[in-house]
Order: sequence, then C-alpha cells, then structure tokens
Amino acid sequence: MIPLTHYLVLGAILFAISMVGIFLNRKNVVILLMAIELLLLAVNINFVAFSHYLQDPAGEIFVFFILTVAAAESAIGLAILIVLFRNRRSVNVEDLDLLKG
Amino acid sequence: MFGGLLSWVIWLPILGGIIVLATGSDERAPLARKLSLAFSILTFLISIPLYTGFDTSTAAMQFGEKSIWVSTFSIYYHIGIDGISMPLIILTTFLTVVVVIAGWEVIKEKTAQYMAAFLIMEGLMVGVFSAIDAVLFYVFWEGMLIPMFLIIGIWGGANRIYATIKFFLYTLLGSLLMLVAFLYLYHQSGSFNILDFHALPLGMTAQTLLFIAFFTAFAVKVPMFPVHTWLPDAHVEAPTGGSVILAAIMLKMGGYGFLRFSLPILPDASHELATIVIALSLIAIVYIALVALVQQDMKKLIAYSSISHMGFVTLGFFIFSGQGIEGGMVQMISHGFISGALFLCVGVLYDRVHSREIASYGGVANTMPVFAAFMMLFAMANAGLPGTSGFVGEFLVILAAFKVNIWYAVLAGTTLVFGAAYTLWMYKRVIFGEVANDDVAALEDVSPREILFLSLLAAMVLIMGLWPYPFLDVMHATVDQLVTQVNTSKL
Amino acid sequence: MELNIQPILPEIFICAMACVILVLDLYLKPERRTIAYVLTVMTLLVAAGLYWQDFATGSAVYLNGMFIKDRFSDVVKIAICLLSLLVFVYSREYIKARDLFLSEYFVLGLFAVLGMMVMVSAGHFLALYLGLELLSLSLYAMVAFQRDSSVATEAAMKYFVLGALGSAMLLYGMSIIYGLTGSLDISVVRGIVAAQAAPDNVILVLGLVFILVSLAFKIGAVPFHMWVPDVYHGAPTSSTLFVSTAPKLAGFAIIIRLLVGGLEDLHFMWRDMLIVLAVLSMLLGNLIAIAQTNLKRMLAYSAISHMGFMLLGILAGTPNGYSAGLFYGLVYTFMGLGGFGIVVLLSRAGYEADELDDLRGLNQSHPWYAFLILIFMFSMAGVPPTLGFFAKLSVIQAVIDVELTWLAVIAVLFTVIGAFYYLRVIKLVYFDPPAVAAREISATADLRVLLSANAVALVLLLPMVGPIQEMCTQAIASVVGAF
Amino acid sequence: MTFTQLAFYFFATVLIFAAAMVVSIRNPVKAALFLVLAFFSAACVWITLEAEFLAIVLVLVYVGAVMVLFLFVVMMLDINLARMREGFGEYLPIGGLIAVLMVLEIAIVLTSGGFGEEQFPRPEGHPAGFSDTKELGRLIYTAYVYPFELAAVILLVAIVAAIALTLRKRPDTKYLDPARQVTVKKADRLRVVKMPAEKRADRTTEGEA
Amino acid sequence: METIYLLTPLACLVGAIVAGLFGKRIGRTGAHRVTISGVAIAFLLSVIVFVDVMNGNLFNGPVYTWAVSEGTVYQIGFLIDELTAVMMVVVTFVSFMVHIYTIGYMEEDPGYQRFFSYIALFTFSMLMLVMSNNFLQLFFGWEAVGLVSYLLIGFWFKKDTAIAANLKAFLVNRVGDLGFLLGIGGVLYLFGTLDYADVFAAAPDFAGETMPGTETLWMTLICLLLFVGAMGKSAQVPLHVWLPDSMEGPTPISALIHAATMVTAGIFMVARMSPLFELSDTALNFVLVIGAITAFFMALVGLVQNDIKRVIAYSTLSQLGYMTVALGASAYAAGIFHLGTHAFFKALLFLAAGSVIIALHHEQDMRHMGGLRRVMPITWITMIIGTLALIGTPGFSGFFSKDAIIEAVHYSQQPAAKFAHIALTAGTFVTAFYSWRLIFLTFHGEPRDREKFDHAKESPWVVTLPLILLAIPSVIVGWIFVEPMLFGDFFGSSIVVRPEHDTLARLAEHNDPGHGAAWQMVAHGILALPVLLTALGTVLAWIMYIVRPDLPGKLAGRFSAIYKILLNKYGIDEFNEFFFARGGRNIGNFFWRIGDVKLIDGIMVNGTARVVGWVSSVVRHIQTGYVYHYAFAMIIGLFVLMTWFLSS
Repeated sequence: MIPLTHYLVLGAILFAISMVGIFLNRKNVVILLMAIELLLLAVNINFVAFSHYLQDPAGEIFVFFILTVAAAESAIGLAILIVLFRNRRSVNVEDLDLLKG
Repeated sequence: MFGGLLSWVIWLPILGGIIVLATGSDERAPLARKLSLAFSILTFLISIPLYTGFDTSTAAMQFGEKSIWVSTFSIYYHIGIDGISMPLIILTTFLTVVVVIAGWEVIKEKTAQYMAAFLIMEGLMVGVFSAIDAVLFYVFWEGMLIPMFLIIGIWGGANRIYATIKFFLYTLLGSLLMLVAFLYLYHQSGSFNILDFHALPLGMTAQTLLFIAFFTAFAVKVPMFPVHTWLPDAHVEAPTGGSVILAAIMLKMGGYGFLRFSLPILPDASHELATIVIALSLIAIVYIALVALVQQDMKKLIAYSSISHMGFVTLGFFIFSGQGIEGGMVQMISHGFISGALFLCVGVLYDRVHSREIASYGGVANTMPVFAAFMMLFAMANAGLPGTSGFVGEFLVILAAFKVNIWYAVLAGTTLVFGAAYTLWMYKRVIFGEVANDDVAALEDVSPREILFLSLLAAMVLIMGLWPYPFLDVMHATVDQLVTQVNTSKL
Repeated sequence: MELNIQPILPEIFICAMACVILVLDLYLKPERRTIAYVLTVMTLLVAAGLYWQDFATGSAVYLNGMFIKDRFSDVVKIAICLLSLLVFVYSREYIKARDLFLSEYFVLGLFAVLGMMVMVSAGHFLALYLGLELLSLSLYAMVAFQRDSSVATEAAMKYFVLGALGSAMLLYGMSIIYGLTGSLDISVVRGIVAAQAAPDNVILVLGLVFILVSLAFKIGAVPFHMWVPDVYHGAPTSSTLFVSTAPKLAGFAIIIRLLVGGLEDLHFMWRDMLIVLAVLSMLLGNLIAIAQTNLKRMLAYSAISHMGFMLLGILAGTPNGYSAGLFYGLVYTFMGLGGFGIVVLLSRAGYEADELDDLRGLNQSHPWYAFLILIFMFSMAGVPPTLGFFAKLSVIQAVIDVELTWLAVIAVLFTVIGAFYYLRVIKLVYFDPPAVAAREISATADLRVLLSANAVALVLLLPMVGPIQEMCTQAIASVVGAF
Repeated sequence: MTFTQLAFYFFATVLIFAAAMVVSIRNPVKAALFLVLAFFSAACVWITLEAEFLAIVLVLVYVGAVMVLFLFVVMMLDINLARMREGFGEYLPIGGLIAVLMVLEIAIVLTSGGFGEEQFPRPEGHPAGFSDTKELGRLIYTAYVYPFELAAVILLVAIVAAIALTLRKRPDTKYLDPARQVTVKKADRLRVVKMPAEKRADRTTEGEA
Repeated sequence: METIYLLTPLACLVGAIVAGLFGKRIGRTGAHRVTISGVAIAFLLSVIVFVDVMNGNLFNGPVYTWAVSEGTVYQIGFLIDELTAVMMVVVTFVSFMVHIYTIGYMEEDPGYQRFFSYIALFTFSMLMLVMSNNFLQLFFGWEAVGLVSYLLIGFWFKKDTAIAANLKAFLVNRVGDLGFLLGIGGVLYLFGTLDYADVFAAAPDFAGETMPGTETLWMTLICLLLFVGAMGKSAQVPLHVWLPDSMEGPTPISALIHAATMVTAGIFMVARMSPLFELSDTALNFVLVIGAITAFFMALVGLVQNDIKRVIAYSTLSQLGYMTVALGASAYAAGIFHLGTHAFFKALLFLAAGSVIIALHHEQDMRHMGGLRRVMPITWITMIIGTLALIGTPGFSGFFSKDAIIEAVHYSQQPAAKFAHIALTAGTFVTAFYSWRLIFLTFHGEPRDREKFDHAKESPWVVTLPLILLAIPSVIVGWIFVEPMLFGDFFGSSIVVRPEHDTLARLAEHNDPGHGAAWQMVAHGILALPVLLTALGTVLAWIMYIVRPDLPGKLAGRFSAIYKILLNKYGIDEFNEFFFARGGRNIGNFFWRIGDVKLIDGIMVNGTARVVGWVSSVVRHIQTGYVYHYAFAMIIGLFVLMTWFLSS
C-alpha cells in the first residue's frame, strides 16, 4: 500500500516547486498567483493525507476552508493585479520596483 | 508622593519649567524670564533646608521619601540624600539661578523654551542626585539628556548638530549599559533599591562585568580618556548656560555614579581595576592638559581643562581613601563653580564680539578691567591656586595619591604646571596686551547683571578655597561609610 | 450541542455593523458618508465597551475550543479596538482628501478588526487561520485602496504575494503538527506535544520552524520583514497607520496562542530561533533605518527593530517575559500610531508629508507639534521619561532574568544605533531651518486633540506604569495559568 | 502494485510535472491550463485518500471557477510574451538547488520514522455507503459552525474588496440614462435667446480705416 | 599678642582690598594712604612682635580649622619665633620703604591704585608665609606671593615682554611648587600631620625610614622635593630663568619681591625645615651644589649685561646662591643673616637703579648712561653704599654675612663643600667686577646719551628717602646682628643644626669670643682671599671702564665664544623655549590632532558612525524592491532555520 510518507513527500515537492517558482518567476505576476494556489494545494495534500491516515475528518474540514480562503484570496489577488495593471500597464514582476531600499 | 521637601526640590522646577513653557511666544519673553528667575530662586531657597537640616553625624539617607511605583518590578519612587549627594544638589540649585541670570538678555529667541529647558533639567538633575531607586535614578539620568540635547541643538553654535548628536549618543551608549547592570543587579537582589545593591554579595566575574558596564556609563559622563571627545564639541557648541550646566553639574554625575554605584557595589572589581582607572585618570590629567594647551578656541580650552580636572576626581575616588574621595568630591563641587564661571566669562566676551577664538581677542583688560579682574580670579582658581576652591580638591587628591604611589602624585601634580600653563596662556592672549582690534576696542565692561552672577561665583570660589571645612564636614560620615564599603570584600 | 454565543457578542456586533454599513452605503449620498465613519467609530467604541463590561476573570473556552476568552484576549481586544478607532479618527481628513472616504474602506477596516479578534481568541488552528486570513485579505485591500497610486498597488501586490507565501508556510507547519498530534485544537496539541517534546523529535522541529517563520513574517521580523518597508511606504498613510498598529498586537496574540499556548514545551527550541530573529531584526531594522530619507519608510524599519525587541520578551519564555512583550507591544503600537499620525497630521490634499525633509524646522512654525514629535521619537528611542523606556526596560529585564545578559547588551547597543535616526528626526524638527516659509496644517480638531493626547500620554502615564504592567501580568497569567 | 498505487504514482507524477510547468512555462495561458491539470491530478490523488468530496470540490471550484477567472484576467491583460522568460535560466540553478535541498530535507525528516507505517498504517477503507460529503456537512454545521461563518465573512470581504478595487466609473465612458431620457421636457432642451441686432456702423468704420 | 599677630597681616590685607576694590572711588591719594598706613601698622606691629620674641615670648597656635579630611586636621595658624620675627621685620620694613618709594616712582602710571593694592596684598601673603605654623599655610603664602609676583611682573600688561615674563615666572615657579607640594605630600604621608611642631618633633624618629623597595631615605626624598620648591621661588639653577625676565615689572617690585623678600622665601623655608634637612646629607649636598652653581655662574652672566636692572637681577641670583650654599653647609643662621642684609642692600640697589631709570625716563640700558653722579648725587652715594655692601667690603653689612657663609662652607664636612667654597670665593671677584662696572658705566665717565642726560635730575624725596633709609641698615645691621645671629643663640630652637654639621660653631671657635665678633671678622677678613679678590675685581673694573673704556669691546671680540655664551645666559632660555615651551605645544598638538581628532574622534567615533552609515547605505540595497528577492529571503530564512535546528 501507499505509505503516508509518499503523500507527504509529494506535498513537500509541490510546496518546494511553488515556493521556488515565486522566486524564479520574474516576469509575470499572474504566475505568482498561480504558484500561490499550488502552495495551498501542497498544504492541502498534507492535510488530506493526514486526515485519511488519522481517520480524523478535521483535516478534511481544514482543507475545505483552505479551499474557500484560497478562492477568496485569488479574487483579491486578481483584483489587485488588475488595479496594478491599470496603473502600470504591465504585470512584469521586475517592474514592481518603485519601493525599495 | 509630593509631600516631602526633597520632592519639592525636584518637581517644583519641573513644574515651573512647564509653566514657563506655557508662556509660549517670544513676545512674552520678559514674563518667561521673571517666572524662571522666580522658580529658580524659589527652588534654591527650598533646597537650603536640605543643608541646614542635614545631620552630618550619620551616613544614612536623609529627607527620605518612598512610595510604590511599579509593583511588578518593585520599582519605588524612593528618594533621599546623604553627604555626597546633598552638596551636589545645592550646587545644582545654585547654578541654575546663576544660569537663569546669565541667560537673561542673551537669549533672544525662544526664551521660554530655553528657560524651561533649564528648569526642567534642574529638577531632573536634583532627581539624579537624590534617587535611591535605580530605575528612578535612570529615568532622571537619561531624561536629563533631552533638555540638554535641545539646548545645544537649538541655541548652539555653528556645528551644534554634530556636537549634540555626538553628545547624546555617547552618553546614551554608556547609560544603557548601566541599565543592563541595574537589571542584572535586580535579577540578583530582587530589588531596585540602590542600598540593597550595596549589600548584595557578588562574585568576581559578575563584579568585573558590572564594573565595566557602570564604568562605561560614568566614564563617558565624567568624561574620562578616551571617551571624552564629546565634551569639547558639546561645550564649544552649547550656549553659555548649557556649557555651564554641562560642565558644572552633568559631568559630576559621572563622579557621583562612581561613588554611588561602582565603589560600594563592586568593591573587589574596583580594587582589581583601580590601576586602569587611575591610569586613565592620569592620562586625562597630563594628556588632556597638553591638548588644552594648544587649543585656539576658549571654550574648547576650558572644556579640555574640565576633562583634565575631572581626572582628579576619578583619581581621588579610586585611591579608596577618605582623603581621596573627599578630595574628589570637593574637586567636583569646586569645578562646578570654576568651570561654570569660566564659561560665563567666555560667554560675556562672546556676547559682545561673537567669537570664541583666542586670536580674536587681545588686550581686553584695557577696555574691560573689571571683567579682567574676575577672569583673573577664575583663571587662577582653574590653575589651582591656594585660597581658591580649585586648590582644595587637587591638594587632597595629590596628598592621597602620594600615599598610594608617589608617581601617581607626581603625574597628578603636573597639573600645577600644565593647568597654569594653559589657563594663563589663554588669559595672557585674551586679556593682556595691546588692544588687538576694533572689536576689543569697542568692548564695554561688564554690566551689573554680569557682575552679579560673576560675583556670586567668585564668592563661592573664594569661600570654598579659604574655608572648605563646611563643605567637607557634611560628607565625612558618608565618605567614611563608603570607604568601609569599598574596602570590605564581597567575595 | 448548545451554542453559547454570548462571549462572542462583540465580534458578532462588529460583523453585523460592518454589514449594516455596507448596506447603508447603498442609500447614502456621497456627501453624507460621514455617517458611515461615525458608525464605524461608534462600533469600535461600543465593542471596546462590550469587552470592558464583560471583562474576563479567568480563562474559558467556547465554541468547541475555537474561541478562548480570557483576560489576555480582552486586554488585547480592547487595545485593538481603541487603536483602530484612533486610526480611523486620525485618517479621516487624510482619506477624505484623497477620495478614499468610502464606506468600503470602513467595512474592510471593521472586518480586519474582526479578523484580529478571531486571531486573539483563537483556540484552534482553523480559527486562527481564518482570523488571520480575514485580517490579511482586508489589509491587502486597504493597502491597495488608493487605486490610482502606483506605489500603493505595488505595495499591495508585494504584500499579497508574500502574505500568501507566509500563510502557506503557517499552514504547512500546522499540517505537520496536525499529523503528529492528530488534532487541530491548540490545547490538545499542547498536551500531546508536551509528551513528545524532545530535541530529537525532528518532525516537531520542522513543524515548529514553519509556524515560527510565518509568525515572524506576520510581525515583520528579519529576514521575513521584506514586505514591511514597502507596504508601509507605499500604502496610503491611513492604511499604513492601520497595518502598523493593531495587527502587531494581533500578531503578538497569535504568537502567544501558538508558541506559548500550544508549543511552550518546545521553548528550548523556539527560544534559540527567536533569538536569531530578534537579533537580526534589531540589527537590520536599526541599521537600515539610518539610511532612509522617507519618514514612513524609516518608521517601518524602526517597527522591524521594535518587533525584535518585542520578541526579546517572548523568547525569555517566562510569564514575566510574555507580559513584558505584551507591554512592549501595547506601548509600541501607541507610539507607532503617533509616529504615522504625525505624517497624517502634516499631510494635506495633494501633499504627502512623508519625506523626512518635510519636517524641517517644524519647531519654528508649530512648536507644539514639534514637541509631540519629540515625545514620540524619544519614546521610540527608549529614552526616559517616556513609556518607551519602560517597554524596553521590561523586555531587557526579561532576558536578563533568564540569564541572557549578552543578549541584553546587544539589545542596548542596537538601541544606541537606533537612537541616531530618531535623533535625526528631532534634529530636523528642532535644529534645522524651515524648508518652506509657511506651513499649513489643515488637520481637524479631533485629530489634533487625540494625537496630542496620544503623545502626552506617553509621558503622563509614567506614574501609571505600575498598574499597566500589572494588567499585562494578569493578562498573561490568564493564558499561562489556563493550563 | 494495486490500482490505487498505480493511480497515485501516476497522478503524483503528473501533478509534479504540471506544477513544474506552471512555474516555468512561458505563456501564462498555458500555465493556467497546466494549473488545471495540476488540480485535476491532485483531485485524483485525493480520491486515493478517500476524500471524494474534496476532490470534487477542488475540480469544481478551481477548474470550474478560479481557473476561469485566471484565464479571463490573463486574456484581458495585454502581456508582452517575448519578455516573459528572460533571466529564468539564470536563477534556475540556485532556485533548483534550494528546492532540491529543501525537499530532501523535508523528506528525510518526514520519513525519519514519525510518520512511518507502524505509526500510520494504511487505514481500512470506509465501509460501503459511507458518505464523505454527509460527514463533512454534519461537522461543518455543528462543530465547525464558527469557522464556517468566518469563511462566509472572508468571502464577503473578497467580494467587497474585489469590487471596491476594480469597479470604477470611467470618466471617459458615455452613459445613457433612459430614465432621464424619458422625463426630458422641451424646456430643458430649448432655450430662446434674444439677441440684439448688430450695428453695422462698426464695420463701416473699420472698413474705412 | 595673638590679636597683634592677626592684625599684622590683616592690616595689609585690608589696605589691599580697599585699594583694589574701591580704588576708583578713593582715588590715588586714598589708595596709597590706606595701603601705606596698613603696611606701616604691620611694620610697627612686627617690631613689637620682634621685641616680644626677643624677650622669649614664642607662640604657636591655630587661627581656624581650614579643613578636616580622614582625621587629618588642616589648620591655619601662626608660629611666632625668632626666625619668623626676623622675617616679619625685614619684610614689613622693605615693603614699607617700597610703598613710599612707589608714590614717586609710579606717579604717572594709570594703574596706581592697582599697584598699591598688589604690593599690599603681597605683603600680606608674605607675612602669612613667614608666620605660618604648618606646611599648608606655608604653601598658601608661597603660592600667593607667586600670584602677586605674577600680577606685578605683568603690571604693564600692554607690554608683550612683560606679559611673557610674568607667565614664564609663574610657570617656572609652578614647577618648583610641584616639587614643594609633593614634599608636603611626603611629609603628610610620613608624619601624618602638617604641623611644624609635630613634624619637627617626630622627625628624628623617622630619620632612618627608607622608601619601600629602595635604599633612599624618606627624609632625603622629602627634603629634595621641598628644596625643588625653594629652587623655584629662590631662583636656583635651573629654575632661575624667570628672575632676570621678571625685571619687566616696575622697579619697586624688583626691589621688594624679586630681590628682598619673595625670592628669599625659599631660603627661609629651608631654614625653617632645618630639622628635616639636617637628617639628610644627600639633600644638603644637593643644596650645596645647586647653590654654588647659581652663585658663580649667574654672577658671570651679570658681567655682560647692559640693562641696569638685569645686572642687579643676576647679582640677586648669585647672592641667592650664596644663601643656598649657606643652607647646604648647615649655616642656616648665616643664610638668614645674608638674607636680611641682602634685603636691605639689594632693595637699595634696585630702588637706586629705579631712581636712575625715572631720571632717564625709563631708559635702562647702561650704554646710554654715564656721568650721572653730577646730577643725582643722593642716588649715586646710596648706590655706592649698596655696592660696597654687596661686594662685601669689610665693615659693611654684606661683608659679615657673606664672609660668614664662605667661612662656614670652608668648615663644612660635606663632600660638595669644597666645590662650593671655590665657587663662592671666585664669585666674590666677579661680584666686585660687575658691581663696579655698573657704577662706573652709570655714574662715571662722560654721558653717552647727551639728550637723556640733559633731562636727568635727582629724584623727589619720596624716592630718595627710602634710599637713605635703606642705606643705613645696609651699613649697620651687620655690626648689630653678627654676634647674636651667627655665633649666639639668636634663633633659639627655630633652627636646628646637628652638632656634626655645625659649621658656624666651628667658625666661632676660630674667633676669640668676647672680643666682639664683628671686629674680629673685619680684622680676620680684611686680608683673606675673598676680600683680596673683591679688591682685584674693583681695580679691574676701574681699569676697564674708567681708564681704558675700549678694553671691554676688545676683550669681547677676543673671547667672543665665551662672551656669547654669557650673553646668551648659557642658552638655557633657548633650551627651555625649545624643549619645554615648543615641545609642550608640539606634543599637545600631536595629542590633539592625532590622538583626539584623528584616532579617537576620527577613527573610533566618527569612524564608527561612518561605518554604520556606510553599512546602512549598503545593506539597504538588500531591499531590492523585487518581490522575488523578498520571497527568496524568506525561503532562505526558512531553509537556514530549518537546516540549523534540524541538524542540531
């Protein structure tokens, strides 16, 4: 059977990929938002896996809420993105450099 | 909380300062001046009973007041005075009166703020000298920096900003380490009472570290070589009143701190590290005197002279004998008068010519003979001439140093030569000679107001020089106890 | 199952009022939008009153362990209400002048407050997470609220991306802890962790690191602070005021809930981590602040260093330390409020007074405001006689109490570095000649009065330090004593 | 290898691949589509964990709603694709290294024993007729009603925020207001202006000059 | 009597204060009246005290307690004994004379009142010094006279040379005072008290006490240190440099302070400390050597000086050397005796020189004088009397005291005595030569500056009267006091001499007691070497300055090297200027510019600030503004924390 750790490692890999994705992605804010969705997905995999192996529905409930929040979050994220685009005519991450130092 | 006499001496000037501040704009400057004078004189008057009612036979704290402040840390509003704090308090209240008079017409901008700063500072300084709770002490100690910071920064000279920030950061660095030391002692003793600190047994390592922390704070304040460089800058840039208070009282806090904290709390570390402190003191006396010799700026010269003179204080303290400590104490009080007076003298000249450069003067005696006479007295006092207060402390300290090591005495004694050299050389270049330029030719002799404050100080300088007995008498009991404490090992 | 909603009545009230305002807005003409503002302020006042009236004596758990009501939560919540209230009062003119005076702004603010309340009372990972998100999402929107501002939207975007990353880390940490303990209830977690706490329990360490990092992110501790300066700087000052004050307390509260309430048995681990974070925060915060020319940005770095100080209290790991941290948090938030309040005060329509040079020579024209700045700056620098000093005193005392004297020494050294830039502000205000001939201050009376009170309180409350600290101690005791 | 295992490893591989593509692909539209793939694979993985309801929700909510939103935004914004991947490779080594190290580290920790098969044996599957949905539904409305309400508030915040941020009245857009159109009166449109007759004298003088 | 003791100095002080503070109000006449009456009272009282002391009424008691520290009581008090009484009379008398003289001398000076105030203050200080019964008060007086000396040398404060000279005088004296103060420190350390009586009583018990870790006797150290003080005040080589320059002050001052009284304070002090000095042979030998060097070599410099006052100043130096040698030879009484006689005749010489100077309208260069005897007969005669006394013409007061010293040294057993004896004997020749040179150049020959000569006239009576009054004791005091002072028990217990040191006693053995010591000395001395050398010097001076006025120039040319050395005063001033004055300034500048400004301020303070600022400006670039860097920082932070805590 599939051991728990395999799920967890899957979650970890996903987590790492999306985290590094935020670092690597320098051109498009939209991809950043997608990476954030992936991050949450990684966490969700962990929760679902634990929930299953613990036979405790609390984990799944948590995932349920995370999904809700993630949806809300992406709504706000995209809203900000649009406002940003209106101001800058660009969604290039490298252009977000007015504030520094 | 505000019932006792001592509390009044602390809070009355602060209250007065706030009232003066409230008079606001410069149109009401005359009112601000009168109020300030009234408050300073009143404070001085109510501080006199501290002397007359002082019991010289005991080393215990007198005029004590105590009430709880922060219960979670057992911080108390706890004040009281003994033989080493009382003279300094009187000195403070006295000099504030002098400073208020001295700033009477000279300060034309933001008079109310200026006067208020001094009054508030007076209260805080008295607070420093009377606090028995370490946190209370610290609050006063640091709080005092603020008015002084502003005084130098607002009414100071051209380079005032550099000077005042340097002054502030220097002192802050020192005092924060002291704060750590307080907290450590609190951790050990469960109390912030300084007297409890005195009785606290401490190991050698702890003592040494604490000593370094305290030393940083006090050495900066005194100031001792090599952390003295803030002083010349601060003095040069400060307005006259600021220089007076700075030299006359704020420096004394370092010395006071040594007596109140380092020696009794850390006797073993004090003994262990005394050689270093003494070495630094002697460096201050000799090195700084030589530096003073070549200054072109009068205030800078007096500032360096202050450092050199304060070297005697620390030297005296770290000899651990009654004579040395009393000598140091007397030196502190006397230096309060003398350095204050000298700064006022420079101020008198500066107000007229707007230069502090020695080279801008020459032959002042021709146009200002009365002033020249006053300045001669103070210059001589600064050179430690017997019969003036400047001599007493140096004399006692040198005698005390001789008992420990003759070379200490020899090096300390060089001040007889160097002190005279830099002071009188300056005097010569400024006062003597032909009238050097039109500015000097146009000088008017001192006004009655200036005569007033100069004579007050001159009287003190002479009285203390000719009869230091009463000054010493009040501190005997306390110093005796202190000597016992510092010579009793805590290990 | 019986639902006892009585203890969460204030929260419900806030939520309901937010909805009311939202609906009301449909029928409000733009020029009468002040009603929304008044309602918001009233809501916060009433909420504070409700907490005050129902002040907890002990610690009780409601709603299946999701909601904790204790002294700590009530103290922090009242503080949050008051802070938010002040924020709205302070920023009224400011947002009016910038066409941000919309009901949505207040609604978002109220929801943020609600989120903080939930965080403060969270007894469950889920509640904590949701509260946090509620707060964060509102804040993202508030930062971006000035839609036509490039910097504000940029700040919001950065805040959003990094905030999401932070949340994800928190969730990841929670998932690990959940897997290990099988529970999301913090008090249950505490019990199980206590049994498993051992230095070689690497899984616990892993979970702890993730949680800690996210908490550090929320309060803006180095190296998870990067969002702070940009957000504080870029956001409209009204939002900066909001972001920089109450959420810090909420952040402190979740640290207490998670690290103290849940993972206190791992103190030996998180202590060292917090030491690293605290030292780095104090170092970088103070250091970089020196180089700033923008007041808001400078205050942002100063906030970072202050959070480092607050962490000192927490990392001590003693009730005394936590209460010192709480005290520090309370004092800091009020100081920070004043600091940004000054920017608001000096700003006018079309003029953002957030460059340090804008302060030049303020004493010449407005000695009283100069004096207020003086108090705020000295208080932030920790110079007595101000509350800021006592805040520093108590956290340093806390670390000395646990024999971390070297840390105390480092802390005071950084204080000296920090003092420099505070002094520079005072220097500009007092010593420099005015930059502009005449300076107008268009602030309304309420702002003037409250800001003055805010400043003066930092000095006049000195005799009250005892009772305030007592209150903090008791608040902490209700958390620590609950186990 | 059972079917479950096969399914898990397959979808896990797809998931990782899709995730990698999301963060690395040049075209954001494709990225969004890969994200859909990732979510779909994840949903499948969850089914192997008997989280059917969540799997369905994931597909419905994400693939159905969120991704559409994403695509919509991506399409709406005018993005210069040519510059999209500049500098990506430059940072790949360090990014990849960090990722690999972190995964290794987490993996070592997680497989160190705490989550081994002894502690966490594969549970028995749910009995037939067990409804994951029902179970979750029951909990959400009872034990988790407080978070549930909070989630509602969060969604409300999202709505408010999204509208407040993006809704704008373009000053340059022209609207028609039918209500005003129908209520219009003649008097509003027409104005009779009396003009004095111009004198020609001026011109004459001008002309003469 | 105690009231009298107190009144004596206070009379002067009151005069000084009144003249000083209210000088403008009371006017010139008022100022000199009040001060002169003060000094006159002091003189009268001193005489009363002297008589009283001669009758055996000694006094030792406190006036008030100055301070108490760590059990040590510091008091201000009076010790009235024979030594004190002599000094009081000498001081008040000379001072009195100078006061009167000043009325004339300073007639036109705008600082008239100030001057009177100063000299009255000086008299007060000097009295306090000599009347002291403890080291502290001694030091008080010591410094106070130094202060007044400083003020008076720089009296004409517009003159650059004057204000340079007074600073120099003060500083050089301060060097001596340093030693003196340390000596006091030693006394207090060793004896635990500063009271003369207690110290002297305990001295023999501590005679063998050595300093820890060395062979040196405490007593030697203390005496040497105290003597350093005396060297400064009494201008002994190498601390003599200030005295010639002090002639920048008005002439009455040169007479009073820099010849008669203050400079002899050192001699007085050592005599007073005789109970201590007697216990250290090392110290006595040191005293001998220093005194002998001063006596001879300073006299040589006097040969080539052209300034009339400077010649007398070098003569003073030389005579002080004589006195010092007397002390070294334990002939304290002879030293004090010479001090007294010297006070009279040297004051006389100075005042006479002053008379010449006013007559020539402040011309001091002898090369511009000559032939003045015709217009200033009184001055001429009194000056000749003074000169005769100075060179030790048998019968004049100077002869007795000086001869006694030379003889005493001759009898001294100290190793250094031989050298001292030679130096002193040779000195008599030089003394005679320069003294007569002065007289000849000034009063004899043809006027070298016609214009000045034509305006010259004899000084008014206020000037000449003191000359006459001083001339009298210059002649007669020797006769009166030689017997009791040198051979009798005049000083009683105030001077202590150990028997093996008692040179005067040995001298007395050679005199036939009972036949009048004075006559015997005259008879004895008239054919002795010193007198012969004096005569030789006189003759030589006569030849060179009256008979062959061209000779000096030729000699100077021939021995130009020696001449230059003498003219440059052995280059000591240059040495001091180079090493101490300039050296001090250079070191000061070095410390200041390198130590304070560069190292401490530049590197440590500002350097720290600059480094912090620099680091800050660099570190702020961590905040790049790029969100991926922020994310990276978080990731790295997470990664590092994770790795660190997982690995530990």
